[in-house]
Amino acid sequence: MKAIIAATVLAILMMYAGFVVKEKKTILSIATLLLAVLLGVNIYELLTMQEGATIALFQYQLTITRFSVWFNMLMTAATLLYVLLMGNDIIKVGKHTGEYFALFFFILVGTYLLSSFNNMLIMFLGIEIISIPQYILAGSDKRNLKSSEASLKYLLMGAFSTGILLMGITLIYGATGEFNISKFSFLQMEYINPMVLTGVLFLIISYSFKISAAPMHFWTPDVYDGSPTPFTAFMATIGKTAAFIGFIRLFHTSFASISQSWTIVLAIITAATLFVGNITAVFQQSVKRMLAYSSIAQAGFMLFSVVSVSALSWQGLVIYGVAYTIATLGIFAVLLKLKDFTFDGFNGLAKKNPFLAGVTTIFIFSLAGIPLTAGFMAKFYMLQAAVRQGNLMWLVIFALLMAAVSAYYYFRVIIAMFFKTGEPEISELSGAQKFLLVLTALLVIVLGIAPQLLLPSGI
Amino acid sequence: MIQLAYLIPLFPLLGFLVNGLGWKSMPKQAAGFLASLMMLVSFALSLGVFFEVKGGAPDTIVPLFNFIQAGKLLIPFAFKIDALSSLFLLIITGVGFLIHVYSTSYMHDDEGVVKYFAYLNLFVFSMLLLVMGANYLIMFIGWEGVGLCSYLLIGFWFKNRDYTNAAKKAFVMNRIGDLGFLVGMMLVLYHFGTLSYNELFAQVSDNQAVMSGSTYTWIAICFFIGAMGKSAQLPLYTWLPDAMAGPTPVSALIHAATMVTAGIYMIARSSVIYNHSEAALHFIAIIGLLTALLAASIAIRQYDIKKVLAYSTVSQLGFMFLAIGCGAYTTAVFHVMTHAFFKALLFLGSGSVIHAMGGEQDIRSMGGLGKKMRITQATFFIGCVAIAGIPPFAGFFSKDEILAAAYAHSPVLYYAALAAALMTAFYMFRLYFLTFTGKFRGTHEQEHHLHESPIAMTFPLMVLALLAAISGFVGLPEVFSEHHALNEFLSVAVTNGVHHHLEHSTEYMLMGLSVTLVVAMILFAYAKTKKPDFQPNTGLAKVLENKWYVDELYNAVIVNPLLQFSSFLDRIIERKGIDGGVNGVGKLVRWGADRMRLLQNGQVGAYLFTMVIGIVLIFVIGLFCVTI
Amino acid sequence: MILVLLILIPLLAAKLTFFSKEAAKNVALLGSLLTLGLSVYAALNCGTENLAPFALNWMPAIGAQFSLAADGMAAMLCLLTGIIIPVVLLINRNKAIDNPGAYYALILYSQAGLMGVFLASDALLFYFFWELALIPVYFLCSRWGGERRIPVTFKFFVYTFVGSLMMLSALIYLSLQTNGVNAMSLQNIVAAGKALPMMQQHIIFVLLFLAFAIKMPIFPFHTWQPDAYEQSPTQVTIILSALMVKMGLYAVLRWLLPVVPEAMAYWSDTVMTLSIAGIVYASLIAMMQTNIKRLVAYSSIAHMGLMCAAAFSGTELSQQGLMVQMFNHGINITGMWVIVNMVENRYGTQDLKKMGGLANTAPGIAIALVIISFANIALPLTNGFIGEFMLFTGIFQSASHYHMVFMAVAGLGIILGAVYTLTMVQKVAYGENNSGVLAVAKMNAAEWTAVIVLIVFIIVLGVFPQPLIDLIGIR
Amino acid sequence: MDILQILFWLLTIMAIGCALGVVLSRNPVNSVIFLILTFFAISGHYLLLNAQFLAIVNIIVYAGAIMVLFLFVIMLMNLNADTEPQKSWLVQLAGVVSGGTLFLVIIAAISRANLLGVINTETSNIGLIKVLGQVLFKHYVLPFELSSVLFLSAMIGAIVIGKKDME
Amino acid sequence: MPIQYYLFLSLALFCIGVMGALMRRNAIIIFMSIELMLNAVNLLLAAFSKMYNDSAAQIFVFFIMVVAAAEVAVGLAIIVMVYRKVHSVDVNILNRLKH
Repeated sequence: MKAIIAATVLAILMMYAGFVVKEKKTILSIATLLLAVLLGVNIYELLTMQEGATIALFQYQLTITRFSVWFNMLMTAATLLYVLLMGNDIIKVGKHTGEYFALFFFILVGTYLLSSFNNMLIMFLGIEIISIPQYILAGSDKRNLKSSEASLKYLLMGAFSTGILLMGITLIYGATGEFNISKFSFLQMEYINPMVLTGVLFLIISYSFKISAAPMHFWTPDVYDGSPTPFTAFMATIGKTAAFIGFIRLFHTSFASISQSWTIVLAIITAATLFVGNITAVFQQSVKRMLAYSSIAQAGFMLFSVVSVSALSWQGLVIYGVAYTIATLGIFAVLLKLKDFTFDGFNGLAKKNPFLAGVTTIFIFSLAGIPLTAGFMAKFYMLQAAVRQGNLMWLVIFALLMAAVSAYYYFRVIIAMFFKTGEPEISELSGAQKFLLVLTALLVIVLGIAPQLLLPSGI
Repeated sequence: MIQLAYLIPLFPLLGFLVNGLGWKSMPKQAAGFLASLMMLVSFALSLGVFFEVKGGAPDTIVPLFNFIQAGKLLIPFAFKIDALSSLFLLIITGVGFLIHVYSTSYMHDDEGVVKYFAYLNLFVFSMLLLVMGANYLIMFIGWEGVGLCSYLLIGFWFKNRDYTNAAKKAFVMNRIGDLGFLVGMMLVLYHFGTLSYNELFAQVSDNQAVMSGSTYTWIAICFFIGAMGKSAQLPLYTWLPDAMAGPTPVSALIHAATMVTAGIYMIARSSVIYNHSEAALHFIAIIGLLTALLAASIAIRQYDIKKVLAYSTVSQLGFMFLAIGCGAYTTAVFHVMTHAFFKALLFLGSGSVIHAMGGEQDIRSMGGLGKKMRITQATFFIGCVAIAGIPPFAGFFSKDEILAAAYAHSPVLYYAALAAALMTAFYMFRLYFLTFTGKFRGTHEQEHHLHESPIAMTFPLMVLALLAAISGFVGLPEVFSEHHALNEFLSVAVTNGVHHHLEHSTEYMLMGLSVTLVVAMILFAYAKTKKPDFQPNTGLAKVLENKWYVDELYNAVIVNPLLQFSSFLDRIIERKGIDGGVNGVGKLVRWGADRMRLLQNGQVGAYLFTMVIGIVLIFVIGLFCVTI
Repeated sequence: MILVLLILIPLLAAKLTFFSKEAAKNVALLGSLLTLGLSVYAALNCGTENLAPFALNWMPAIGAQFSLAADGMAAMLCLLTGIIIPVVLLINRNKAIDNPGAYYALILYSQAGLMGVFLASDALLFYFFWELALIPVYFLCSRWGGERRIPVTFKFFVYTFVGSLMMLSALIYLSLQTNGVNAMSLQNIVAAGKALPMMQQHIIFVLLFLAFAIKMPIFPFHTWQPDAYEQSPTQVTIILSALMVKMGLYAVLRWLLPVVPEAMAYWSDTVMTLSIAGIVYASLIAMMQTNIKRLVAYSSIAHMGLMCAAAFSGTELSQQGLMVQMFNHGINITGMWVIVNMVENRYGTQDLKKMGGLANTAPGIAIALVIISFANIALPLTNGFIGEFMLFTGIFQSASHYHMVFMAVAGLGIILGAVYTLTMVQKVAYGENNSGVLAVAKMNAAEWTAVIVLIVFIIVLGVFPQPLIDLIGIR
Repeated sequence: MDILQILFWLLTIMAIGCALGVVLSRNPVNSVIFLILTFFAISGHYLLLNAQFLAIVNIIVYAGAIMVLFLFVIMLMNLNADTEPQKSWLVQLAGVVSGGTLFLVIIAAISRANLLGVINTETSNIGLIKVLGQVLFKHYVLPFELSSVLFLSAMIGAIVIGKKDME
Repeated sequence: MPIQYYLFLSLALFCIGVMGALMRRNAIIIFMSIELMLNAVNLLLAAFSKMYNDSAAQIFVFFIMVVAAAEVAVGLAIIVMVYRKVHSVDVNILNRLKH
């Protein structure tokens, strides 16, 4: 709760800072500082919480557990990393730098809500608090028509999915008379009310939209492609992970007891997502757009955490979310250094700048799930969760085949960097940026060797 | 002495190592000298061993070390010295020594002489392993080793593509046989759990009842397939005539005297097994007889001096297998011995001729060489007489014994074998007359060049001629003497099959018949070659000249279809099928990616539309397909 | 501790190599010699306290340990790796290589991966090393390979990646069947696998087998292999064919046969049929090749077919023979590639039609070629024979109904092997000098060393195979 | 059929009819007008459901504020039927069909439900402003505050998006 | 009045909204159709509120209205921004981002 309040307050502070301070660099420093403060608040909240404690607030509208605080902390840290890595690019996007940073804080508020909501109303608000700033971020590069187009597409489809989400919530309410997600008592019913089932399906669909799962994924490539690149990085990572925590929280808290009625649907969605994301990514010429499709594909993997209803899936989600976030942020940070976002833009990078090529390789390895990177352990946890679920071996094998396909397009970057010749245009890297990239790469490797760092005991 | 038997192969090995490792720096003369010296030492040791065995020394196993020991499989590296192996030792080292000596002169000018002697020594080493091994695996080592040396020596003049082709053919055909041998060994191991002769033969004699007859037949046939390859029997004989590509002493040593008789040795060694399988013996007899006839018929119409001898070798090997097929193993061994002498003699003689002719091998260009090469002519004549079977030369006794055994078995076999023997007499004397008598038909240059060979070459000829003349007496048939010396000597090691005793009168009659006919044949040959005209052959003669078109047949039936099949596999199945399939998956993915990409057409309306369809589908699946 | 060092030293050497620009090849050679020393020590001390298993807690949450152990088989393969890598580094010392630091470092990285694969006794660790061995090789092929290297090695990578992912899923499944403590350890995986019902065993078998079959490779999963061998730099081809393919066999023996014995028995006929069909198939195709590297590649497929068949024949003898043959094949195929490398460097082509007369111009190479070729076609008194004899005997004695057929058809491989190998020898070494090649350089000292070492192994192990057989017998 | 039912059906017909009008009318301004009418019909339903306050808010906020905003924008852009591009009739038909299918599928699914009952016609006081106020500020104060956060972000968004960037 | 009636009515409105979103090219009309969907939900919530005699659902409706208002504010701003650039609100001509 402290974090939510702090984030709100800091968002407002940031907003005013944007009004008062005109120097963009200063705004960036302020944002970094405030994010650090927010991270501090998160850590403080984590430290002050007792192990195993569950804090219920506002008539059980929020239930804060150590897990949710830990998750919030990770997301805040990821945002801090993001701002550190890409701050200089964020401030180049448009005029309203202060506002953009304020929007990040708002999104973090939404994230905090989604990690600890206990009431569908809070969930709804959380999703909207995450979504609306993202619509804006997508359209923030006003010189660029693509950005506006992305924004409009995102908005229209997002609003559409909001309608679906609300219909789902309403139907669930109609069947149970409750908005409190821990009070649905499906187990007592002799049969599952079709209205509940319909509601659950509506919820699956709308969450599929938020996490860009097939067949609701259509917005993703266009929006990610059109948005200013630094914001794409943010939306594809933290924004998406936040939606996932809401998804898993709702479904595992409320619908676990009727899981057999929806897992199959979700499994099919997962398979479709993996298929669409991976296959379509193969033919892309732009790395940025490829990453958009790959984010669909990765969402497919992350969906395993929702499909497999077990304690492992939460852990898996945390590991996957963090691993995916770090690696993707890294890739985007590198991408921003290049002038040309196509695969050809990477040609000969290893010769020209071995350092960038080296870190990119690590990030790509992580995304492709090569061992000794965080991405591998993330996939490992997901697969383990799915295998443990029992009936999803087919999905596991399908996912692995698709992972092999993913190697195809990820390795195109590596092929371009190492085995092709070209003269990529690269903007200068400052020492700090180098340091941060190394840090990110190190994180990827450390988490690949010791993923348990992400799951300390008592979480 | 016998315990030191391992020294016998050691010396040739030593020679090989010294010559082989020093192939760059070794002087030519030294190489030949060293190699011959090693052979001489080996020969001396072999003599010692032989006389010890002859003096009644029991069968001895000379163990060296455990070759393979894995689980239940135990194969020691050990030598077995008994009558059979000691006899072969003698032949190998003796003839081997002579041929080494001969080679020092014959190969004198060749640049690769060091290499040559290294190979030759290696060959003798392998051959000694083959006959001395105390189990089938050691025999197999030697068996393949001699194949290797044969390969190396046939392809000795490696610049000539035909020669290397011949070498390859020899090795591959041998390998086909080796596979049979290998399968035979597997069968023995599978059924008896051992490869050691002593244990195996003891088991065979003890529990006959346990194994079915067909087991023995299979083992016997498999081993015989091995022998077919090595001893050039139908259908695997075609490599031997081609093997004449090697230097002539090699042909003498490997492709006449020793290696090709390895098959005989193996079967004689395994006589215990063969005695359990009538069927296998019949099979061997038929194959042997057919080979003898076929090869003899081809030899009639060959013009290459070495080819005639090669087909003659094949034919004589056929005789030996005929003997084995009749259960007369010792007779076969007897013929091996005599054949080693006279055929080595003949080859070396032909080498002498070729040497004199400056490399020419076609008898159509020869004639009247006897005037210039007295020793060669005389020794060659002895060889011819011996092989044709004129008493009291060696060939007569051994061949007669074979004919007698065949007659005892079945008169049909006898008559067929007799026909082959007559052909032998004909082609050998045809060769002799064409080469040594009449007028010289070659170029002037060649005529000018003609000369008798140096002593290093004629000496072995003389020794071998002597042996060819007298060695038959070790196997005097029972009609002439109280006992058959060789049979008795070998009886410890080799168990002859059921022996049909012939009446003495019958034996005399048979001998008389064959000698008469042979003499007639020689006269016929003389008449035919008195005024040689070398018109192109027609009809049957042409078929014979072209070796019954067997090579062509093999090419058409086996080689070419196999190549075409391989090519089909390579081009269609591998590239289009399997690899195409694998690549096809990749292509499919890319194609799918290209199509799927088009779904993303940038139209919000279309996106919404697809989403709604997706939603409907999800509802249909979720609500109606999932039974709760 | 020795076990850890076996992995650590190549890793450290790789690091050093990477940063030593010009001296890279020497640093790498030194590092690999050090590893060789260690692996010899390990082989000599196998079964004693000096080679005690090593275990470290790693990821308790998923039951993974950093645990290494070496029995005779593992020690033997480590020894092989230890021998082959210096040989690899010895050849091509005169050839200028672009970015040598990275090149040699990657070779050593893959060595570390290989050592890890052979020593790991934890499933996850095993998987890690499995990939660690693969990726440097991928880079080596793609960066320093032939003209078509990029698509070809990419196919290789994706193909094997698919396989290893299948393996991963099977290992996860198995680890979940244990009680959770050290769920990934070899013993627990084996115990879990054995306890599985038949249906699950089948699934696990298929998943694991796919991974290993692709790696070996056996027919019909082999098509990445000729291309990859052809396009890789020959030094890398050696690592691929002498060592990497052994990973597949090793994995079959260690991670497949003990784990799902019943499914294994059920599938053995099928797999043996495939492998043995593969022998004949690959041999026939090898006969048709005009590219020397492709020819050797197909011959390798044929050999792997025999070994795979033996692995599945279920007799103790064939397993022993398999291990012996793993070592011997490693030596022989390395020899083959070393010669191919020399020939290719000297002729400047891989096309057999353009070769000839090597025996005139460089008799030393020709002699080595002949010796190694005959070892390759299992001539007695060379090491190749020992292994193949034991394999054949093992296959023949297997409990399968078709054991005789298997043995006989596999035997065809002996004949066909002779055909294509001798054809190659003939085309390379014999005949008149090829007009294009007038001066063929003799072997230099480093090449001599490599060739002599290999030939010594070929002959010594052909005559005295017992030490090797004893080594692999150590449990 | 009492008065309430008659009202229900009247309002229902009006709501659906006007909704169709929104979708089908060519002129955007007409669409807006139809939508406002739909909102009125829905407000009527709210009254029937004893949600008086909701009905008022719906009129004020939706029909009054939001729709006027729409109208402003449409007027601002000077859109009329002539410039309004239409989708081809095939696409429109597909839209109708898929929308209809969705409706049918959901109805088919839900009609299997053994719904809990009927809406009693007794008036209740849950829709009274006092009750709602109490619930809102007692139980739902957190969402209330959060909605202000939401508005804040929307406000920032409107500024960021709406302001002209002068470069 | 059975609850089904309201259910059907609101689903009908919802689906008409969906149809509108599918059928029209004008971004504003699509947006309005989506508002219609939200209103359908509101109506259903009000009906359920009455059924359960629970004012929470009505509170929920308020929040939906709030969110809708916020969305409309942002959405119209975006539409205006797009209009300024291309002088059209036709979603079909916005397809620079594809494939």
